[in-house]
Amino acid sequence: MSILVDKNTKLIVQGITGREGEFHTRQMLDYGTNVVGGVTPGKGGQNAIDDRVPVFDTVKQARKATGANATCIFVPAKFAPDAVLEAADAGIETIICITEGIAIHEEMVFANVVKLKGLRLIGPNCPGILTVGKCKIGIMPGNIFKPGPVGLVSRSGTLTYEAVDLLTRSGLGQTTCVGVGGDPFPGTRFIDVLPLFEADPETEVVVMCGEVGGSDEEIAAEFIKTMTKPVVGFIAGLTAPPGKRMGHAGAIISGTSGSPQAKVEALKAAGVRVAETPSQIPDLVKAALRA
Amino acid sequence: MSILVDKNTKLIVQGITGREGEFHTRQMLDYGTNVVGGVTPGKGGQNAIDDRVPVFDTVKQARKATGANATCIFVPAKFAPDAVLEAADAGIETIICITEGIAIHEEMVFANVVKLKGLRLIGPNCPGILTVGKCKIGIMPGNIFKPGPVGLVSRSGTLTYEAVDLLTRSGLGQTTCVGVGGDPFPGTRFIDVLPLFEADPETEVVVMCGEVGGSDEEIAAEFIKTMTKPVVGFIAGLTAPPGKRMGHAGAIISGTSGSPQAKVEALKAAGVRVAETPSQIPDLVKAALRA
Amino acid sequence: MKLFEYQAKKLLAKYGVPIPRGSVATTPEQAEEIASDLGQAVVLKGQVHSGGRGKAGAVKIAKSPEQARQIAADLIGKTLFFAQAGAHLRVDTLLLEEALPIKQEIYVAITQDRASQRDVLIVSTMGGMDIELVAHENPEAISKTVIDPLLGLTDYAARDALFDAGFEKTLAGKAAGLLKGLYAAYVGTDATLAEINPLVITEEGALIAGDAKWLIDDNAIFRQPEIAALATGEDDDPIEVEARRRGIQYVRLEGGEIGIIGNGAGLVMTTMDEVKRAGGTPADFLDIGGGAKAESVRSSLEIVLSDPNVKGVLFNIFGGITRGDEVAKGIIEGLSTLNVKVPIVVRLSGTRAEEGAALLAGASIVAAQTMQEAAQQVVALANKARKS
Amino acid sequence: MKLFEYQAKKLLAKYGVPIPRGSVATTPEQAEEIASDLGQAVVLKGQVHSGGRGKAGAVKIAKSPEQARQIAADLIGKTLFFAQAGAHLRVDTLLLEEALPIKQEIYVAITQDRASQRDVLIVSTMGGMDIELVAHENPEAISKTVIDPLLGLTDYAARDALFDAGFEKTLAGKAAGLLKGLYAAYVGTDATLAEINPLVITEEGALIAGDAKWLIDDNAIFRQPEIAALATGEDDDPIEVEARRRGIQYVRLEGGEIGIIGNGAGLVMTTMDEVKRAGGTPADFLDIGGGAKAESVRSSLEIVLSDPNVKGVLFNIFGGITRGDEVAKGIIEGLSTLNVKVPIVVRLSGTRAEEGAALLAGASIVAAQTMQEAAQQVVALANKARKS
Repeated sequence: MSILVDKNTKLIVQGITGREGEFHTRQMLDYGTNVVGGVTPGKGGQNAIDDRVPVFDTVKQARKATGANATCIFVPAKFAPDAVLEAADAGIETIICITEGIAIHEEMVFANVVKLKGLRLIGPNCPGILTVGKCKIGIMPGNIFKPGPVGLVSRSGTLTYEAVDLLTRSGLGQTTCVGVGGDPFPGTRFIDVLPLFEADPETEVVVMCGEVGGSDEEIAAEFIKTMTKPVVGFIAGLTAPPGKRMGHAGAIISGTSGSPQAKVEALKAAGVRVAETPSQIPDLVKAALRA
Repeated sequence: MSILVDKNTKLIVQGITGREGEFHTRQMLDYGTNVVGGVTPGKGGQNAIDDRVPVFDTVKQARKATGANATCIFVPAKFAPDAVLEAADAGIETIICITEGIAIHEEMVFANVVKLKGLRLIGPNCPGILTVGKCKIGIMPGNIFKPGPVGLVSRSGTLTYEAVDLLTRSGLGQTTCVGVGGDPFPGTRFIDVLPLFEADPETEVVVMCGEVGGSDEEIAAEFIKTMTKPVVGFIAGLTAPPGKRMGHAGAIISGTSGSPQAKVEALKAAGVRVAETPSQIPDLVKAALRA
Repeated sequence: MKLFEYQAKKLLAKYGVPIPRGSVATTPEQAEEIASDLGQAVVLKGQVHSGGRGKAGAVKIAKSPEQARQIAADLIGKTLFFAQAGAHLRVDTLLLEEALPIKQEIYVAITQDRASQRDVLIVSTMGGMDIELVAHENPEAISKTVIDPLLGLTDYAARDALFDAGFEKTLAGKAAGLLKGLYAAYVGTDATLAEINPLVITEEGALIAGDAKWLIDDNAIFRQPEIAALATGEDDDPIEVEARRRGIQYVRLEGGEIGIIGNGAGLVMTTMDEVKRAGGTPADFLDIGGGAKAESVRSSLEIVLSDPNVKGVLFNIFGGITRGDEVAKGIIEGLSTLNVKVPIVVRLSGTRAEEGAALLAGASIVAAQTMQEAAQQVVALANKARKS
Repeated sequence: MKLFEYQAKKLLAKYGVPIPRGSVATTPEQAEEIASDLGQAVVLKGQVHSGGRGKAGAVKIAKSPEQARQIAADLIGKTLFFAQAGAHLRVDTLLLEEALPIKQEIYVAITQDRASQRDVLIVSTMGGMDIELVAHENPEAISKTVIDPLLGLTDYAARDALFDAGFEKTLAGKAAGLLKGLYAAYVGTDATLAEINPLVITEEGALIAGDAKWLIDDNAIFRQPEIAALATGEDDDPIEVEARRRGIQYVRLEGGEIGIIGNGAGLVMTTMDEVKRAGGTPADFLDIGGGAKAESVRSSLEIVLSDPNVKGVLFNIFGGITRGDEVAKGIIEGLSTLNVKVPIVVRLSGTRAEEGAALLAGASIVAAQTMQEAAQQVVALANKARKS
């Protein structure tokens, strides 16, 4: 078991013939991901990645030919909103958008459309998702993971790699790692992922890495109160000043909203073991597993 | 029993203080319709129709105060699309739009929004709906109806009154009469109403009055093949020339689409008793009831 | 409301869709000047509201300015028969354009699809032909893509249509941009049909609108002042123009003899059908609408009688909001102010029908009891009048 | 990107929202001339990126053109402390406007609501005050209406907001029109906040934007050339301006001493937090992004070192796509080309971290093993350097 993606996931890559798309598709194939096709308008009929992946002109054609149920989008920010809408219109169940820097008004439109259609969007501006040993979608470095009982969900990419690396070095493996992304309107939020980990028989403990901005951590805390599985948390940006965007479009304290202190308090009130620094995470996970 | 509206329908009237709205609200109250409120922006707090109906500024306020579950819209064509969207946003379950002459691009937008929200729109450009002796919403003349076993659905107003009058004079009463309206994109179509009559224990036979334009009659014919109850049909416009709009925006033969002959044939193939002239309708209904 | 080709093309150009170089002429001298300015072979196209203009002889090619003048002198003012419109139409205006080096002809259009209640983008690589014919003989050559009205025409939907139609891949990006311009024009003008046929792919790989057909939603004219100003009245039926001016819903029917006036579109159509069943031919469709007053009834009668083919008039009113006595008053007023030489039969039912019948009886007009009876009476009276 | 009040008001006017008569001045002479043209009492407002300008002394009233000149002479070039921004800002430009006959002050704004993932229209009749304060003390005085992104701001949604806020009924229709203009401006400029506070209702019942605050989505600047051209650089941190020019994600932090460079926003923030835990104060946030090359690492180091407060620099890289050897090369290049006088501590992990560490060792830079260790080292070295 695992959540969201596994060996049965049939992936297409939108923007497969671009530099990023090509590089990461190769990495995904090497990890064992079932990449069934790619989409680049005008290049339909060709093959990509050393003839390993057929390319289609449109997502609809790709879905029809391959039965794809997931897509990974590496299209530049200017064209990514159209790519997400195309995937949604073709009925692709899981849409993972890696692209960073999408205009927020466009993001709001496609996030709402995907929701209306009952599909799932992960990202944008996210590292993707990885189910250990089975399926890697996006740009996470596969070599730092190993199988085990920890589920991870995070708004940050490299911070998560840091946490995963620390866990693996401490002998703690993982089930699935979900990078929800750093934008203000992520398609999938903590509150959407936690119930999946709660229901997944292989996941025994959840690590949740939040950061300043918004109130997704506070909303998640309400759900955590109802969970049977322990949660270890970390919040980045305790020293972030108000009103300044910290790299991620979503990492900004606006007035009284989005402060890291409020998040830490909400998590603690929900019984979450909150790490003060990433290096504490493995010990807190071990403590949670013992409890 | 009856379909769509009855004694439990709590109606508000949008545009209640306008000339049309006021006139017809009075007629609806006289028929016994439970008119619980009206909406005219800026006139909230007043009362209309000789102090019988409270007026609100917005549909949301009206719904909150009265628990309304239906609305009848008498707002001029320029503002009617906003009125329909307002009702939909307030979650009014049954939206009856009488207004004629709405721009088709706007109509398409609100028809799709109402559908997305899972609500029901009747009209626009329709006479409304009347459940005999219980509830009249819209502009149908209540005095020509009498209770009985015939359910009616029609794209035309006066033609339906003609049919109802002929039925009543022949001793054949009615359950509910639905005027779906003459626009190209009616919110509710034959195919939406027929299953309701099929399921209604009081309705024993259905009269369906179609006309040239579109293919709603052909679509309905496919469903009629599966019905247990007999259907009597009539198609107006056998002499209508192609390419000319016959009053109703929806009554136009475009190329090979929407011809009356195709409709008559489709109905006959579905076992519908098709009247050649309205005066044949009562006899065909009687024959259907005997069979 | 229909636009002429040259009007539709001006709109397209405004929305960034390339059109051929050219201009309109209403005199042979103008035609010569335009041809001379274009400095190459030109196409002269009669501006009428019909397709199939080539077959009708309304499209010609001129190799020189002199030839353009000769062709224009021959075409302007000429009445030709257009099989597609089924009517004789007079050519008043010509559009002169550069002749394009055609590599391929494409069909593109946006219109409303009633079944899905959405706009639909239609693309076919079999352009330049009657699309109904293509739909009948090569349905697989036509790609239809539904447009979400809440999103508008997205880039991907435009690409879906083009790739499905088998459009030249290297030009698909450029064509998608053109389709977005077409859609913006369609929505921006409240159109019900926006068709480019053919969309020409030139030898150089340019995309240019060769011809355009454009219909505007009459219900939206109120918010399209620029479009409303384009209504020339040219080529339209003069009685329909006058009825529109009076706000009356009137459609003239070719070759009919019995004028029809009623309330409600369905009832008026049914009355037309009854006249036909009774052996007559309806001359028009006229709906006085709901709650009509005497004056508009009189005005409607005047409109119907202005058609010289009309040999009898049938009123069929089922009163709901409309009152029988108001209608009767309007008819009586009409009879006293208009020079009525044809028989009039009136059938009143519903609200205040009896009061109306009494008024008519006082004016020596007999009110028929049923629609059928009324239709039979008016046809019989018209036949009798014609024979006498 | 933040706009100044006068820039935001020009936008509003373009979208049909009424603004006061007025103009901007950068010299006392201009101020006198504008006041003279306005021919009445005028308000002079310093154009800075902060609220609470009245309390800071950046808003004055002049009864005469002479007085306007005197006030302008006093304000222009002056640096004032703005509590709301928590910063000293220099006034370079003044906006001079007619003083309005205020009957009531309203708050209206459109911004993005993260919880509902939609735009939200905020209206309060308690205008002219700090809205956060109103929200805290009189939450019921604030009406919030969610906007469907697929429909935009409809008339009814504007009315919902106004009637819920208890807005004057007779002016609600006019105000709804103004709100639609505000929304069109908000969407049309890719804004993340469009605020009018106060929206003034004058004695005569006119609605005029008294002040405006406007934030633009940085991710959308590429498609807003007119907005991009408004960026004056005035009032912005010069190092941030230079970083933006180089395409580097850099935020300067007031009063910090340890320069921070890392890859990935979350990791950089965490590194800042670690420095604080180690007893230091972070001087900046700098994210080199994914897959950075040596040159951009060097350029980033240059940016961080251009802050004279920086007493030490900490690199924290967890390599996924980013390669440790590339980062090491960039650092070594920086050390050899820049005149580096402060200690640098580097922590490399992940892809090619060992190769990077070898390069650094060759250049006599010690690579720390963990983030914590690195933070402690850089703080200790910076303290030592300061004391020596």
